[in-house]
Formats: sequence, structure tokens, C-alpha cells
Amino acid sequence: MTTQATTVDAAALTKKYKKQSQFSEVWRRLRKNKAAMLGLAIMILLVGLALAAPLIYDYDGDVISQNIKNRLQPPSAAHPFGTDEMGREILARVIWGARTSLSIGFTAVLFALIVGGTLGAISGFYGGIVDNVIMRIMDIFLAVPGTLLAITIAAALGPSTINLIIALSISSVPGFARIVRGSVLTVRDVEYIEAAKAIGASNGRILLQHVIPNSLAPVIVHTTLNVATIILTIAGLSFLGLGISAPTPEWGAMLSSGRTYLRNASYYTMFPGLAIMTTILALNLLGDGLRDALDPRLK
Amino acid sequence: MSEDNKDLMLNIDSLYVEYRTDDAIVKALNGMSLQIRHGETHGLVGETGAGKTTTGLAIMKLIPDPPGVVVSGDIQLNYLDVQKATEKQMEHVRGSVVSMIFQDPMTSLNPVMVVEDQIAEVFEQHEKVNHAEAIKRTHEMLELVGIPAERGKEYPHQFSGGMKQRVVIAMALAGSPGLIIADEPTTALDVTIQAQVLKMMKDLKDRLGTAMLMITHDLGIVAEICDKVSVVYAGRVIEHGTLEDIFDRTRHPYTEGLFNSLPNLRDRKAMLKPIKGLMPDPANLPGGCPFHPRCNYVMDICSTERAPRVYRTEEHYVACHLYNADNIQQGGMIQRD
Amino acid sequence: MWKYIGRRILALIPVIVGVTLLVYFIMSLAPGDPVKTILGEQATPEAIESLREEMGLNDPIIVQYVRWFGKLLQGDLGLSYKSKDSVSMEIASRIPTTLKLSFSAMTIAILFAIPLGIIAAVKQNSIIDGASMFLALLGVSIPIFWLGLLLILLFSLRLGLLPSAGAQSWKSFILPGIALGFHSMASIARITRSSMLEVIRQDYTRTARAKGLPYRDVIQKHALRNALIPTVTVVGLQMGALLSGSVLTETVFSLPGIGRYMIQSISGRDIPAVLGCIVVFTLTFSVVNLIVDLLYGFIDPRIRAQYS
Amino acid sequence: MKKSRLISLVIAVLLIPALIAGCGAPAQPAQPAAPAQPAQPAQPAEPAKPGEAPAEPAKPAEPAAPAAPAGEGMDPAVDADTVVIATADETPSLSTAGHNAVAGDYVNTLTHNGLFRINAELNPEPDLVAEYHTEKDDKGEDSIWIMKLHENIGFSDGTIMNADDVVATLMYAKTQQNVATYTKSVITVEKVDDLTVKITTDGPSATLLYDLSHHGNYILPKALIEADNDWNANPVGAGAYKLVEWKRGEQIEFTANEFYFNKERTPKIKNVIWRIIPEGSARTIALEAGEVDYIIELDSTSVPNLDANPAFTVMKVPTASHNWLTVNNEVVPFDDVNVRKAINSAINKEDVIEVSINGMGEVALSQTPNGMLGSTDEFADPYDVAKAKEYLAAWGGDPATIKLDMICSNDTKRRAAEVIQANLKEIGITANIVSMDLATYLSETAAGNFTGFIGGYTTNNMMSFLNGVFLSDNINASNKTRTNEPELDAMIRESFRTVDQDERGKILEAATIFLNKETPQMPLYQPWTLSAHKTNLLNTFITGSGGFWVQEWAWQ
Repeated sequence: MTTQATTVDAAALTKKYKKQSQFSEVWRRLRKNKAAMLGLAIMILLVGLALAAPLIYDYDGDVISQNIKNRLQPPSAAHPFGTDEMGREILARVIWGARTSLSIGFTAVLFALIVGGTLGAISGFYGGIVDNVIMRIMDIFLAVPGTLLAITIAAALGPSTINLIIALSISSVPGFARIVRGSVLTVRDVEYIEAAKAIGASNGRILLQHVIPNSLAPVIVHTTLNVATIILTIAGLSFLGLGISAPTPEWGAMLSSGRTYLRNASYYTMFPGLAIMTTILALNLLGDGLRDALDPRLK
Repeated sequence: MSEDNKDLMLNIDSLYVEYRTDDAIVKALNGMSLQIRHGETHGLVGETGAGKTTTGLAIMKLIPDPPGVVVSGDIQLNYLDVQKATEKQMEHVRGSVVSMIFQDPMTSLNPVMVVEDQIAEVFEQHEKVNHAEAIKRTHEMLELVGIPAERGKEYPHQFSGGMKQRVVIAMALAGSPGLIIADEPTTALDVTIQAQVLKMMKDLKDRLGTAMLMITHDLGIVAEICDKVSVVYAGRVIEHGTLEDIFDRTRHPYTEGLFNSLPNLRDRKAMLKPIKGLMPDPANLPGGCPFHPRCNYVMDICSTERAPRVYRTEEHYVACHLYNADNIQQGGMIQRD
Repeated sequence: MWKYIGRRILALIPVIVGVTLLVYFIMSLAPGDPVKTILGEQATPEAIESLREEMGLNDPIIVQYVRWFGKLLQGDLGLSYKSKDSVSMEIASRIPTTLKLSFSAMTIAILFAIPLGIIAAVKQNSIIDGASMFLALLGVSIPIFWLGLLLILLFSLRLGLLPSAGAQSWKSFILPGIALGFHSMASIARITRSSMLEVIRQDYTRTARAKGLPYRDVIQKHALRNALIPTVTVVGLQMGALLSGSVLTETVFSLPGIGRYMIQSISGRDIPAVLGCIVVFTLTFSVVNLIVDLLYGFIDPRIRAQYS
Repeated sequence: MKKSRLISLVIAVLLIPALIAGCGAPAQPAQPAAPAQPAQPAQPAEPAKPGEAPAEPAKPAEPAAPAAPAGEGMDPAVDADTVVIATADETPSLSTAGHNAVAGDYVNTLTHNGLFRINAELNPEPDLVAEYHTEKDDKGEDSIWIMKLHENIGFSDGTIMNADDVVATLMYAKTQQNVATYTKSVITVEKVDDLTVKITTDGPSATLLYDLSHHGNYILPKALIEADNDWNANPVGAGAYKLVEWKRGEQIEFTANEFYFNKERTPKIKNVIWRIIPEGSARTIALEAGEVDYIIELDSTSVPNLDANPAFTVMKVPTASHNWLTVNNEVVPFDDVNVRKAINSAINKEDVIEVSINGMGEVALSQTPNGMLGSTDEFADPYDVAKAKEYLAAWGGDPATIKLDMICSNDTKRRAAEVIQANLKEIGITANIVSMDLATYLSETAAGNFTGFIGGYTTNNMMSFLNGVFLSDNINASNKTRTNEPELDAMIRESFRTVDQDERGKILEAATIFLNKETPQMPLYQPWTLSAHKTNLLNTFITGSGGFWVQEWAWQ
């Protein structure tokens, strides 16, 4: 690395090197945290399963089409997780359910991150009236417990994937706005930003180049944990009949329909429930690990 | 040790303490030995990280475990074998036989409890008096350290730093202990306050006849208050003697280095000669004499073998390969001024 | 202090206006017609039209909102579309159930969480620590409604010990309390442990031990109160989670509380009832937060000093 | 330490399913004490055949042997003075005229009586009325009804009913939007003497007596109507029971009305508690645990378990509730009768019943419910895929171009739709399932914003069924197929004016045949009303419209 230093802009190199070493330092710390690595491994497995779902089970053939003669079969070699009231393979639906939950969870968080992050960054960076207006609006959203807000919006919009994403995003936006605003405020007045201002960097540039990268740590942690919350909320909404509707495979909806058969087919509720729990557990382990790794002071 | 231990308040013998973390094993004490007689003030001098505070905590049996582990060694505290003492015995001992004043008065007091209650606890714990009586005694104690009794109802955040340290001192004295361990009691204070607090401590100590272990890196304080001095390096006493021995008949190159690091008021033209290098990483101590990488007189043997004690008088000794029974008396090769 | 409370209560007003306005519009935008829902499949066109008129649904939304808000200012939550009864009355009759549920959940949570957190911190890295922190991790990961179903399966169906539905007696609140409280218990235990660990490392804890206080006293008299500040914050936040969770718990255990009432009202497009529930939830949440802030002052004299 | 934590984590996660798998075996907490007893001493009545349904109102066979009152684990102390009934839905209101909900009808029937009531044969019979006759008006039509009340009918507040109360009630009902439709034919109500009223209708009316049986026309005290009474707090009526307390969302408690007029039908069980347990399996668990005595709406999945347990009796009664797949007859290509018949023939209704309601119902072929005056399956197409393909060929279009979105507002409907989806695929039609909540579904379907949906209609007589479902006046409301056939409208209107039952039967049958030929929608099934109770609760029976009389129940 140092051999090329003569030909490359030294400052850029230092910056690059610093970033890399920061990343590898975080990674090193994370790797030492066995629980976090377990969480990461489970998440990789789940994301892998979600992506590979079409290769394992055919959506039309296995996941939504029914086979009445096979209804409510307990787990066996032929049906590892048993079958549901339509005679569908529960394993297939659990795997496809991962696809549903994860894709909606990540999309909703991404939306919330973009919207909330932008609002928070603007709010923190400009301060004054802008800040006041944005944060007062956020306060209104925060005054209602998040899940309740999501329930209301989802119910009002009606059950569909898009509406669900909207409901979940909206209820997550204030959290992101607060976090980003907070970290923007802490870095806003640091000297190097004063310096950047002094050399005439534009606000947008400062925001992009200095403020946002420095707010990353808390945002990454919040994002990870928020995905967990959102997946839990999706399941809750579907359980109430306000989220994903049949026949789309979704864990909460499966729990809701399996509830009817709790008595004689308890395995039906068992596997979707385990799937939710495992996912949330993994995300929490990973989130906690990331928090420790990104900011050792917080430990 | 063939000493007569009868009038010893404290006798630490070859104490080894380690802090074991996931990353490394930190060897904090490496054969620490220390004796304090009743009523005597003993200075424990050394740089930050030399193991001074660990020594104090070891005496109190308060080394945080994990990660701290006492590997070997004995601590005799007024006939009590601290290593073998039960937690129950230690609860009885702490505060009444030995008490400790910690470095930072800002954080040493419980922020959510009024000051007088914190002191009164000592009376309630050790003298089994009721709360009202304890408060009465507390007020006397506060007056003794120069705080109006009525301020006892206030919270620590309403006190200044010096006042807080007075409170801590009152707390330490409340149980009339035979030994007070003062861990850099004035470091966190303003210079003017330092002097006041130090003077008060000295007066009180003299009045109450308490022995004291004064942990400090400030040779000025040592000169002011101590009868005996032990110089610590990397968890071990490398030179010990009376105040005069250490100041006027310095033997160890490290002790010498400490003195040379001080500005000399009598001869301001003299060059400051700081000790080269840094304290070794206690997780990775050099072999032999741990001071050898920084020593101006280093010899081959220094890097391989630990130096044995060489006594100049019954009291004064050094642990240094430069000396043997023959040359220790003259001290010819090491000169100060 | 009273000034502070007054200021906080005043600050609630715009929040309530904002929240109700928000929900009013969301609900009004929602597809589905309250009148058709009330009249059901057998509704005739004339009945639909005259009921709309009677209920004032033909007015512009903003007019309807202002009318509703005017009533709110007089402490009236309006009439439920569905039952034509006063929403305040409907809610008042359901509040005890939700309160009992939240209370039992919070009691179970705090009763287990704080000792668990303390023991875990005091015996850091022991098996007890590992086990309780795993339990806590499980608690934040397990969905309330699934836990509820598991509890019903085990205690109602299999063992026949406890009722699975309804609010007949105190026994009816055990399983819902556990299901709802488990998540909060987990969060509170985690924060208690970490703040306890923090406090145990503090100098004043060491000072207290140096005084010769027994370790138990040190923990109870010195460490705990200091560790409570973050814990109280989390307890406050958990109240929000409990309110949200009550919706699911009341559904799983067929409890006649506000949560289930709100879900029913939402699906019936019973806007006054939904708004009533939202107002109650928001007020409860805000008041709990205010109490939490006041508790800080009670616990920590340094914060108390800032209030006056 | 981290290792040990990890291990405990893995073990615990693995333990959970193991724990629950243990619970997976069907647990029967309410197993009777002596399982060796011959199984099912109290065999529930087999559902009657559709045609003869009303004749024998599915009365459960008398329990042959005294069954163990309650099994172990059940509350052994049966309170002989109280019966606890579990129901899914809470009534929106205790008033008689402020709602039109089935859940409300149940409780109104406890606290109030009408001039007439619907009997087990689904025909109106006098209740508060002792005798009645019709008289001719000036046009010579039978539109004047003279009705004489029983003497000494006591309201639950102790006052005695007279003709003024009847007049006030019916006039009041006309102003109440939820139920006004049930007094539409009534023009005037006059007091003749203290016990006699004269009702004038807009011509001969075949529906008046049905209408007067409706809870909206249950008789209320005039004084309370005029005082603008809060009926939810004070639902005074002439029913066998009176309100004790309504704990919202939880339960409604009633006790016998000491002023009840009909001494032959005074309640045998003094107290009735009406508990609301929305979730089906929770209701069953409550019954098994002894917390409730009677479940009105039994979850179909619970039937096998309860059937196997002699401590409980399951009643399966055919109902007049008609369920179907509706298509919008105004939308291309569903405006073509061949397309509708193709879809109808393609649906395997047996499968729908099996999946949607766990087999607890009868196949519906006719466009109108079975078991009513004028019911017939004539010209109705059965399940026949080959025939479906013929109809499609007759239509001539490409089935792949047909876009059918089936709106479903609950799981039962969704399960039916999933079967239909598979069935239609076989004849090349792609159908989608769209989920909507009830409110949206009701609005959208009433407004005609749909191609298809799974729906149903429950009524107790053919006239009101035809009126609600197919009369063109009710387009944009309950006529969701948007059928607009003047010929049919005329038949329906004619039936309303035909008081003679045989005559009316012929008209109604003609209307049904007309509809079967048109096939505006695809009938699926008529579910059984499923209810269950402790076997030692006697005299329980249910009418085809789901009605029952708690006052006749008795503990063994």
C-alpha cells in the first residue's frame, strides 16, 4: 500500500485506509462476539432460504395450491412440518414466508430510513424553524405507540403488501428521524465541519461527506433492530387480519389460521411461530453485537 | 521475613495479582511486599499503572473479581489474614480496621443519597447505633473535617470538590480505623485546596494516631507527610526506606530518575532529566528487572534475572543488580546533585 | 415542579390535535362505509342514505372533524356509529380490563425483571447471568400472540389450569399478563443488568463497600437506586409497548379491553370510537412518560434540581 | 461464559418444539370420568334432509342415559339457576330498533316479545297477539289487520302492555333507519280498544306477520319511547328475561322477568349469562373447561372433538343461510349466462364445503335457499366439468381472457375461494383472490365495484330473500349481482301481495326456476348451524333461521 503512496493523493489514501481499517476493526470486534456471529449466520441462512425459496418449492405448485386429501397431516418424513388446512406443505410456506417477511421488512425499513433519515438530517443540520416543524410533526407520530399507529394505518388502507409497507414505514419514520437528527447534532459542530464550512463547502456536500458517514453507527444499529420490530409487527398485523392476506404465505397469517386448529394440529402454529422467533432472535443478537462492535463505549 | 511482626499494622508479603481479560493477562502486582507499623505514615510512590491502587484494593479485599485474581502472597492486617478472611469478616474490618479514601471525590459519593446518611452508615454498620445517634455522630464528624453539620442534609452535587473530599475523609475516619489507605487523595483537587486537605489529613491522623498508607505519585506530598517510603515499579517495591533514606540516600536508578524528573527549586539551572521511555505494558512485562529497558546503568544480568533485595540498613533496601552487601553502604556510584 | 407539569400538559394539546386530525383523515380516506357496515348485507338504498344523513356523514370531513373536536373540548368523545352509545361510556366500561391487563403484565414484568437483572449483573458471566439474559433475549424475540397461543395450549388445553378467554376473575389475567409482560420483562431485565453493571463499577459503589457495608446492602441501598434511572426510562417506553401489545393480547385471550374495541371499531369504520381509543392511548402514553420524567427527579436529586 | 450461553440458547430453542410436540396430542381436559361407557349416548340429531328440514326442527335426541354432567377438570358445581351462553359477536345495542344484527336479535329475543314470532317451521305464529284476522279495505283487498293482545302482558318494569304501546312501537320503528324496512308495508296503526289494534297495510301483505316477528318491531312501553329512553341501559320489554348488567365486550347478564305473561313458557333457568368470546377455538375450550354451558356458534373444527365426548352434545341444524360466489352481471363477460353457468358447473361444491366449513353444510344448487316455501333445484346445474366446458364453448370466447377477482372478507370465504380458484383453472379461467375487511367489502360490493366475491344472505323466508338479493330496487345495496329483470321483479312483488300460502308458493317457485335458468350467481352451500352444549342441558333446539328459546331450556 505504502509503495503506491507516491502516485496517489496522500490525503485520499489516508482517508481510504482509515475507512478500511475502521471497517475491519468493527468486523474484528464483531467476529469475536459469538452471539452476534450466530445471529449473522442465522440471518444469512434465512436470507439464503428466502432467495432460494423458488428453487426449493414451487410457489404455484406447493405454496398456494391446495391438496384437500392431505389436509392437516402431522409432521412426517413426507411432510417435515406437516400440512395445513388446505393440505399445503407448511415447510414450503414457512420458507416462502421468510421471503415475504424479509422482503417487506427490509423494504419498509429502507423507506423509513430514507424518509426518516432525510428528515432527521435536514432537521438537525438546519435547525431553527425547519427543525421545529419537522420534529413537532414527528412528535405527533411518536405520541401514538408505533404498533398502534401501524395498525390504524394498515386497517384504514386495507390489506395489501404496498399498504402494509406504507403503514410500517410511516410508523418507523419518526424513530429514524430522531436518531439521525441526534447524531447530526453531535457531529454538526465538530471542528472539521467548521473547517469544511470555512473552505466553502456547500451544505449538501457537508451533509453527504461528513455528517452522514459519521451518523452511520447508530443508524446501522437502529436499522437492524428496527427490521426485527417491523417483522414482528408484520406478523402481528397479519395475525389480526390487517396485514398480508391469504393465500400469500406469511408467518403471522399462518399463525392466525393455525390458531383454529390449535387443539388437534398444534404443529401448525408451532413452525411459523418458531420462524418468527428465530428471525427476531437473530436480528437482536446481530443488532446488539453491532452496537458493541460499532461503539465500544456503549457497552 | 524474620521481622518481629508484633507492632505491624499491615504486612504484605510477596503479593501477586493479575487482571485476566479476554485479551490479555495484566500482571498488576509482582511480589509486592509492604510493612506498616501502628501510627506510621507510609508513602507508596510510583508512576500511574505501577500497581499502587491495586495494592490498596488488595488490602481491602476489594479487587474486582472478575477480572482481578490474587495469585499468591499474604496480607496480614492487624493479625487478620486477609486472603483467608471471609466476606463477613472483611465487612467487619472495612471501615473500622482499615478504610480507604479514593482518588476522585467527585465520583466517590453516591449521587442520590444525602451526605450525612452516607457517613452515618459507617456508625450504623460498625457501632450498631440507631440512625439518630449515627446522625449525631456524623454531625460531629462533619464539624471535625470543617463542614457545617447542617450541610449534611445536602446531596453530593451541591458540594465543591474539596468539600466532597472532606466528606470522604470524614467517612474514612468515622469508624476510627487503625489504618487509612489514601489513594491519591488530593490529585483531583485544586492546588490550594490540596494543601488544605493535606494539612487536615495530617492533623487528624496525628490526633487520632492512625496509620496511613499514602498512595501518591507526588514526592512533595511524600516529603510533607510520610515517615516511610516505598517506591513501586511494575507491581513491586524496588526501593524502601525512611523518608530520609529515600530522599537523601537514594540508591535505585528509578528512584533517582523520579527525583531527576522534578524541577529543582534550589537549583533552577539544573537540567530536568526525565526517565527515558515509558512504563512497560503490564500485560507484557520485560524479563528480568522490569526497569532494565529504561535504566541508564543496565547490565546483561538485568534482562534475565530479577534483582534480589539488598539491605543498606535494617529498613532501607533496594532491589537492583547494581548493589551488593559491599557497595550498598557507600552508594558511591549513584550520586544525586 | 407544578409549573413543569403544567407546561408538559399544555404541550399535550397540540399533540392530541395532531394525532386525532391524523387519524380522522386516515380513517376517512379508508375505503369502506360505516353505514353499510352497520346495516350489513341486508341494507336497502334508502336506509343507507337516511342513516348517512342522520350521522352527518354527508358533510365535508373537516366539518365533521371540527364538530367532533368541539365535543372533545367539552370532554365528550361523541357517539359510536355502531352502538349509538356514548364512546366515553363504551371506553370507560372497557378501561378496567385493559388496566388490569397492563397492570398484571407490568407487575409480572417488573417483579421478575428487576431481580433477574440485578442477579445477572451481580453474578456477571455466571450460569445464572447467561440463563437470565438468554431468557431476556427470548422475551424480546417471541411474538406476544404466539406466546399467548402456547400458554393457552399448555395451561388451558393441556393442563386445564387457567381460563383461556374472557375477564371473569383475576385468574383470567394470569396468562395474558405473562404473554404481554414477557416482552417488557425481557427489556427491563436487560437494561437493569447493564445499568447495574455500570453502577457496580462506579466509585461510589466501591466507597460503600469500603465502608464495610454487606454486599447485599451495597446493592440495595446504593447501586439499585442509581441503576433505576435507565430502568425507569425503559419501563416508561415499555408502557407504549404494552398498549400496543394489549391489542394483540386482548385478541388472543378474548379480553374485553380497549385494544380489541379499537380493532373492532377500525374494522367497522366507527371513527368516533377509533378516535376515542386513540385519544385514550395517547393520553395514557403521554401521562406515563410524564410520570417517568417526574420519577427521575424523585430518584435523582440532580435531575430534581433542574425541574424547579 | 459466552460458550455456555450459546449452548443454553441452542438447547432452549430446540426444547420449545419438543415441549409443544408433547402438547400436540389432542388433550381432553374434560374427559368424562368413565371413558368405558358406550360412546355417544347422546348422539346429536343428524341434520335433516334439506327438503324436510322445517318439518322436524332438529331436536336432539333425548339423552338416553344420564351422561356424566361434567368431566374431571371441569367446574363440578353446576349452578342449576344459571346458564352461560358463549357467542362470537357482541350485540351493537340492546335496543330493539337501533341495530339490525343477528347478535342483537338473540338478546332482544330474551328481553322482548313481538306480536308474532317465527316458529320452528319458519312460519310466523302469534306471540303477544292472542287472535287476529284480516278485513277488506274499500278496494276489497285484505289490507286491514285486527289484532287482539293477550291480557295482562307485563313489561319487565311491571307496567302492563296495552294497544297504545303497540301503536307507539310500530310508529317508532318506522322512524328507525336500521329497521324501518320491516314496517314499510304498514301505513297506519290505530288503537281500537285497550287490547286491540288495527293495522292497515299498503294492500294484501304476505310479509307483515314475518315483519312483526322481527326484533325491530318488538313491543316497547309507550311511556319510555316518549321519554327518549336509553334502551342500552334500560331495555324494558315483555320478554321472558330482563337485563341485569351489560359488561361491554365481556358479557350480558339476564334474569327471569317476573312479569312475563306466558305462564306456560316461563323460564326454567333463572339466570342467563351471555358471554362474548370472539375466537372459535376459545369458545370450545371454554365449554370443555366448564366455563360456559352452551355455544351458539360452534367452530366447525371443534365438532369431531366434542362429538366424541358424551358430556357434550353437538347440534347440526340446516340453515337458510345461502352462500355463493357472486359475479357482477353487468360486467362483460359475466353478463353472458353461458359464462355464469360454466363457472357454476365448474365448482366442486363438496370440496368447497369440506375446506371452507370442514364439511359442516349442504351443497346448494338452487339460486334460492332450500327448505323454504317455493324452494326447488329445478334447472340448477350440478358440478360437472364437462358441462362447464360445453357452456364455455356455447359462449365462444377464450376462457383465458376472463378476469375474475374474488373478494373475500374472512378466512372461511378465503378457503372457499381457494377451492374455486383451483376448480376454475381446470376450465381455463384464472381467478384471483382479493382480501378486504368487512367494511370495505360491504361498501365495494354494494357499489358494484367488483367482478366477483364470496358472499351470503340469511333470512327466514323466501320473499325477503328474493326481495333483498334479486329485486332491482336493491341494486347498489343488497342486490349485488345487480340483477335487473322486470319479469322477476313482478313475480317478487306479486308474492308479497299473495297472502294465500299455496298460491304464494307457486309464484316463489316460478321465481326460483327463473333464477336457476339465469344463474346470476354460483350457489355454494348452506352451512349447518353448529352449536354445542353440555349434554345435561335439556330442551335445546334451533330453528332453521338459527333462533332458539332459552326460556325452554332446563338442567337435567
